[in-house]
Amino acid sequence: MRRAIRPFFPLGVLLALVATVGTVEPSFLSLDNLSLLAGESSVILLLATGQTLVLLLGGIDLSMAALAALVSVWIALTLPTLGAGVVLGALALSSLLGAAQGFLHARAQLPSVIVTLAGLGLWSGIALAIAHTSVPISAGYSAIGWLDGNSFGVPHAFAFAATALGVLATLMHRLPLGRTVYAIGLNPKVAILSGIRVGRVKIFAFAVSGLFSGLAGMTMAARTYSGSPSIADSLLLPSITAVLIGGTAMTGGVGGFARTLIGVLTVTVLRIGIAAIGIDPAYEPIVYGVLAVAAVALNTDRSTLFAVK
Amino acid sequence: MEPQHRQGILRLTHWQLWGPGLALTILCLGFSLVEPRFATLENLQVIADRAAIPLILAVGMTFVVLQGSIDLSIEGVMAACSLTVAMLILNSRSGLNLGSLGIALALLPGLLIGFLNGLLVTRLRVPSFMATLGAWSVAFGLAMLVSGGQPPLIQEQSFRSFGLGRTWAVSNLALVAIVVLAFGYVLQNYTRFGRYSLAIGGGEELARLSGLPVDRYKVAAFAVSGLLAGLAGVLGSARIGLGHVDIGLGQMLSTITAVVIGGTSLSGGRGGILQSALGTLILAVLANGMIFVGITPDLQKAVEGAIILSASLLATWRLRSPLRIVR
Amino acid sequence: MTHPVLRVEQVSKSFGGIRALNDVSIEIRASEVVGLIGANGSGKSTLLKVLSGLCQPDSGRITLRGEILKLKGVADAAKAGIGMVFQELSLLPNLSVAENIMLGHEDAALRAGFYDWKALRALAAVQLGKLGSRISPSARTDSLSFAEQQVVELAKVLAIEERSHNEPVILLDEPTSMLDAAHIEAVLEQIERLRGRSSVLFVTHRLDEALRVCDRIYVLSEGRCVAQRDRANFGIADLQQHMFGHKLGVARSDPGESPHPKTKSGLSVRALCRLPSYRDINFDLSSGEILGIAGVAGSGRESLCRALFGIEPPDSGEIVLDGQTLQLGEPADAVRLGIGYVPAERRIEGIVAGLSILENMTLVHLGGLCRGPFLDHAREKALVTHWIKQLHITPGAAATPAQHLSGGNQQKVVLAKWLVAGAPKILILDHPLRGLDVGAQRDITLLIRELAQSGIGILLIADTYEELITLSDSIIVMKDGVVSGHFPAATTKPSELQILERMT
Amino acid sequence: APLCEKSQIRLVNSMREIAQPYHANLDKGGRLFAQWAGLEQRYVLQLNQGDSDKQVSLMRGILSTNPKCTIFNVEPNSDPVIKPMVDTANRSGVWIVTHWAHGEGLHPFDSNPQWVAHVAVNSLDAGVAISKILVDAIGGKGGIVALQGRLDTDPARKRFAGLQQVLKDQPGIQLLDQQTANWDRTAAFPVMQTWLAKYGTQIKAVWAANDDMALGALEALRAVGLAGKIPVVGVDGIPEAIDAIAKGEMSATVSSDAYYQGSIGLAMGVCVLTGQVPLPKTWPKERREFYLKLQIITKANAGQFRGDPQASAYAPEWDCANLWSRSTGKAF
Ligand SMILES: Nc1ncnc2c1ncn2[C@@H]1O[C@H](COP(=O)(O)OP(=O)(O)OP(=O)(O)O)[C@@H](O)[C@H]1O
Ligand SMILES: Nc1ncnc2c1ncn2[C@@H]1O[C@H](COP(=O)(O)OP(=O)(O)OP(=O)(O)O)[C@@H](O)[C@H]1O
Ligand SMILES: O[C@@H]1[C@H](O)[C@H](O)CO[C@H]1O
Ligand SMILES: [Mg+2]
Ligand SMILES: [Mg+2]
Repeated sequence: MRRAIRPFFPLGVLLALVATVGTVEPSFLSLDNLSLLAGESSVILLLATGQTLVLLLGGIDLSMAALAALVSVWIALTLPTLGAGVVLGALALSSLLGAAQGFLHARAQLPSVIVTLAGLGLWSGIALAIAHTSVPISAGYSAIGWLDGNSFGVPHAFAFAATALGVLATLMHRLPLGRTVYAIGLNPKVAILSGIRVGRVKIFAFAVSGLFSGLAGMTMAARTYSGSPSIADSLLLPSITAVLIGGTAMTGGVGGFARTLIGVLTVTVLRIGIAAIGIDPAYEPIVYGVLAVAAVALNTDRSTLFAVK
Repeated sequence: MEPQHRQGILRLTHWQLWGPGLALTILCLGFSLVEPRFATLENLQVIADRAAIPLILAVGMTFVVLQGSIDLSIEGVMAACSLTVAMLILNSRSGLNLGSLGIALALLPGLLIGFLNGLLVTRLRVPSFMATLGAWSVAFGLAMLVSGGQPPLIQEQSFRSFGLGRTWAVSNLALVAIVVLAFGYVLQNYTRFGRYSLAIGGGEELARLSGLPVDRYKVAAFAVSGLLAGLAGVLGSARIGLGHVDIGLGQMLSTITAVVIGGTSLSGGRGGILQSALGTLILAVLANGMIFVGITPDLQKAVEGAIILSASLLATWRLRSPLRIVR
Repeated sequence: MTHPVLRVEQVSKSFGGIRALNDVSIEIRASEVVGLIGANGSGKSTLLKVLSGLCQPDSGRITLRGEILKLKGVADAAKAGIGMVFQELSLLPNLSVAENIMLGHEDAALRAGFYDWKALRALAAVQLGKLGSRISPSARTDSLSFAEQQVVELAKVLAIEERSHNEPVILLDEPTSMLDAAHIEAVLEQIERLRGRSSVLFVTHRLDEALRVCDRIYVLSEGRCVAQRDRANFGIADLQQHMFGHKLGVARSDPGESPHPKTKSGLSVRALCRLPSYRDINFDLSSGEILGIAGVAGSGRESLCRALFGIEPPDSGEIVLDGQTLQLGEPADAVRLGIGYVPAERRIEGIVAGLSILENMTLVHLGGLCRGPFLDHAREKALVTHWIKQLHITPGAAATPAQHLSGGNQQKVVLAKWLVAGAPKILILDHPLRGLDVGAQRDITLLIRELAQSGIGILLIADTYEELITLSDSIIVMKDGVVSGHFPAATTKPSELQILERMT
Repeated sequence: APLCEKSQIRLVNSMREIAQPYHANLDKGGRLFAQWAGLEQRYVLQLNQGDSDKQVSLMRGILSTNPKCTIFNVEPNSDPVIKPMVDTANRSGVWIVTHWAHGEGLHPFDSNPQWVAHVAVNSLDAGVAISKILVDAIGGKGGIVALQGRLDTDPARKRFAGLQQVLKDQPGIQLLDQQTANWDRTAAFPVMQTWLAKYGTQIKAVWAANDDMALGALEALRAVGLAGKIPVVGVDGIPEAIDAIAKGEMSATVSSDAYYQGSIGLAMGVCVLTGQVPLPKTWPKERREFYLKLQIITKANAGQFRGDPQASAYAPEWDCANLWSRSTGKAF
């Protein structure tokens, strides 16, 4: 019974939160505000989706935000001269860099934390070195501008991010790969002894998280009409928080993508909603911390995780 | 613990130290070759001084990580304790002047937050990553409230001169760090807390099967980490002379980096205090050395990333094998 | 007539829908060795877990020396003088042997709260001594061979003697299932020795052992205690009758003239060497043949098998399959080439506890279960259901989480993994019958034969000599890492004695 | 004719945080003005805690209620946030005044009707000003070291450019080394220590891109008994720096006057909304984007800058008649 309703906890928490904010500040529930909320969540959603895949494998990718920033800079620098093509180029690049991290993690058997910590330094370092400071997109903006639009009250960026998540989720469910990811996350040793090429799966996963970093960077560039070396720094922890609030475990093999969508929306409400109900902003960090922990406490399925780490 | 045993515990730690040790040596040699002034006694003192606070943080973090958990709250804790100490001893704001009692009291917030982290993880079973992240936000928020636009300036001169002073040519902070390190080493290798922490990291379920009071030791680890983060915050304030919300800026990531490049595994059960100490030194030497050899600031972040990679490659390359599990 | 030390009255325990224990009542008297037998999934481990405080019964009463026993955890049980050896290893791999043996009871080795490592090792050595083991107390536990670790498990529980002032109660859940003959002997001797000073509850699937050391035997079946016998009227057939509700035809113990085609196709190993485990290993395994490897723990046979599966690359030598020399970088390579491996350590190497029976069984062959690029969920289900029936796995729902299966049923799943969706060319079986009840052992034995007849070459590390001799067409014996004896299929089967001579 | 009932006007100050003096004073300035204008009930503070994305989100978050009478006074967490915030303003009808710097090719007068003005800080001048004072302090010769701010921010780059510009015609002065300490006091300390180990007595003066870092370096100097013996300069004019200047431990700092930055945008907005000044789109360019007069603080005038100011001190400058009293001319 408890098992049956478990998966809906995160959704419940989200709705409860929205309802609470809504009663204090009714205009918060207005359609355009909700659609705004969705729009604001799109970048975190992209980061969180890629992160979910890596966490399911039992790893972590701390470099995503930095890689997103690098991509935003790359796009801002090259879009005016080289044209729309560079966007695809940037996505290819970020997937490649992600895969490179995966390669080091899998083949050199370095912990994902180390590799991606180093990546964090490298990517933001390179972004800084090539851009110095934020770079406005002087021309060719239309190539990514469509992300900033809005149709039938649905922000394109959100529709785009949600679709990307949907596609990945479906593939993970239908392809054998999905199964192996969970197996690896739960018990890598057995996975290896079952003839799964764990190394390849890891490289693939990091390539995907790289791709999603790229998508996030592209979206940020579209939202801010510029690229900047530190543009995404502040989104790394919120994006991981979102995954955890969704109920995906850091220990690997437990969780999923739909949950992450809910987690992201929850985090977004926490980030913006708290301000909306007009409590003194000086208290915001405190409220945010308490609520975020409370949300995870409600959402983590204790029955599946014997050990909490 | 005696070396003579082929697979004795200390022996084991020894070869685990081999990798980061080598990395550190190469780094030092490299810098000295490019810039001889790097190898002066004066600079050694500076490096020790720079490593002091990170080392204290790393010792605390190590126990948590050995158990397979993580503590992201240290920056918040440092901020909270920094403001507390500045408000309790002679200062420009509160009118209080509790002297050394105030200093002792200033560690309590750290201990308390660590304790709460432990409870969140063991009682509510919130993943440590999330629990401590929340704690960071809360502690930091409280610190900012206290700071409220006019950070309290510390006027207690003895405290200031301790923070800035040296004893026998070693900075007082470095001396404190060394004491903490020794304390941590003994804890890890000669007490239940240390050994059980390793056990919990090696397999929490198994530890429970063997009837170990796992939760108690987990709470203890977070408490120790909180306490030491608090100490770090207090010492940092003694050094810069005020209660400062950004006293721990960037320490969380760099502490974790230090711990993992030392060879302590984030999934728990492998590594130790000495490894973390080496990791801390590697980062301190790196930051100091990059200035000495004149790497331009724009590139330092990238260089650091590259060095971290090569250091850990060097440290663990020989351990690779088909069934080796690395998360 | 001694009074009962431990009394279990109408204890029931359910997991979700499954009634693991149904109104079970047993008692253990002072200095008595009580056997507990039953089919896989009949509730033995559950009963022991209840008695060791690992899980709480839904109903019923447990009394220890007349006092009601409420166990909130393993620690309580330990305090009450109840010690247990679990069916799966419960050692901490990253600690020293000494620490594992004394875990939670280091007080005697503490000086003012600090470890006195010398004293700790001395205390541990005493326990190891009881089992005549020469394992170094300061060795890192995960550097030991699997069998060695099992010995440490036992030493750990024996330590309870020194601790509890009055007679301890010792619960042993299949302590012998993973040991070779020599170690089993040592364990049984310990049990005999313990009889004098403690009460023992002993779970085993080997009736001969039970009959030998037990004063009384309880039989569990589907969670109920269906029979109790004492020495006077032990009888294998009778016990099996109660275990399975019907008599078992004993597995045919004659050579079983499996008419395998002695083709040249198959596996040949040439001058294979990996120090310190083994060196200069040569043998051929033709398809359809069952090749048994005999050897004591530490003989190197397990490492050898792991080399053939790409886990521990050999230092030198050749592995040739169907005329093609193999480069095995990782197990995946071996699997692609048609080599399967059933490891000895189930919990760590065989099962993904968090996945369902279905997901575990199909893990190896996911590629073969696709329509187009996508998984064919329906086909998966069908295949798995077939094998669940074939191997009598209970509970039989394909979606059951593997962690809810009994030890034996998990073992069946591990075996099935390699058979679902097409069998391999070469199958390496490391103790395949380990932990299976007599019925299942018979089924699997037959299955292994069938597999061989269908042309699979099988490399077998067996639990017992009987098993080895019965099943194998040919046998090689390993000693200290070298092949010390070879009995080819052509010749008549060797006797246990002949093998023993070459092993030691 | 007024665009809004005065009582409907909402004043929003959007900034990073309020735990540190500079930002706290932005807020104080805003509140001083709100009080003075009788709108303290209508004053809203938005803190992004250093999260650029959040700064934009927070703005968009309150637009569901009367945007057209809302005025945003923005200390951008980083330049890139200005463009999206301005666009939001144009779309929603909110009025916005921005500070510090914005990305290139971006101007209020380029069909941005709601972007009232950009009050630019000439970080180059700031850098030049403190650099000159530093040069004089060491008589035009000797080695100096420079602490940069966050390298990806405009103030950091421009202030350092100011230093380089001054050093161009100071052959006697040698820039021994420059490092970043990310605006941060604790980060500045070990960097200064390292320099002392590397250059020892070669160091004759310390240049810092803000006061926080200057004070961090100062403590490192104190540790080796050099506090007050080596000139140190910074930017921002935070109270501690002013004290240090009074004590002679720092030589100078430059202030953009946080109180003024935190209030002037709100004042402009109110003047527009109450119809006391015409719509911004009718203003001459140099009133839409201008440089702020900087206050150079040295031992000579340090006294005037200590303690919190009264509203009365700023009232004349808030008057709709002389909103541009601190303009030093166009900033484009
Ligand atoms: N944690 C659990 N959750 C759900 N069902 C369980 C759990 N543990 C055991 N069971 C079920 O209880 C029944 C008894 O299991 P138990 O492990 O006691 O059998 P057993 O007699 O030890 O079998 P074996 O000889 O294979 O070890 C089995 O049907 C098993 O599936
Ligand atoms: N790392 C090691 N260092 C030193 N000796 C080792 C090491 N690993 C194994 N050995 C020794 O090599 C021999 C073979 O070890 P191995 O683990 O292969 O035995 P085994 O195959 O497990 O035996 P079995 O599985 O049949 O019980 C043993 O004597 C063992 O002690
Ligand atoms: O605090 C920082 C620095 O002090 C610098 O003045 C740039 O503006 C603020 O953001
Ligand atoms: Mg069992
Ligand atoms: Mg073995």
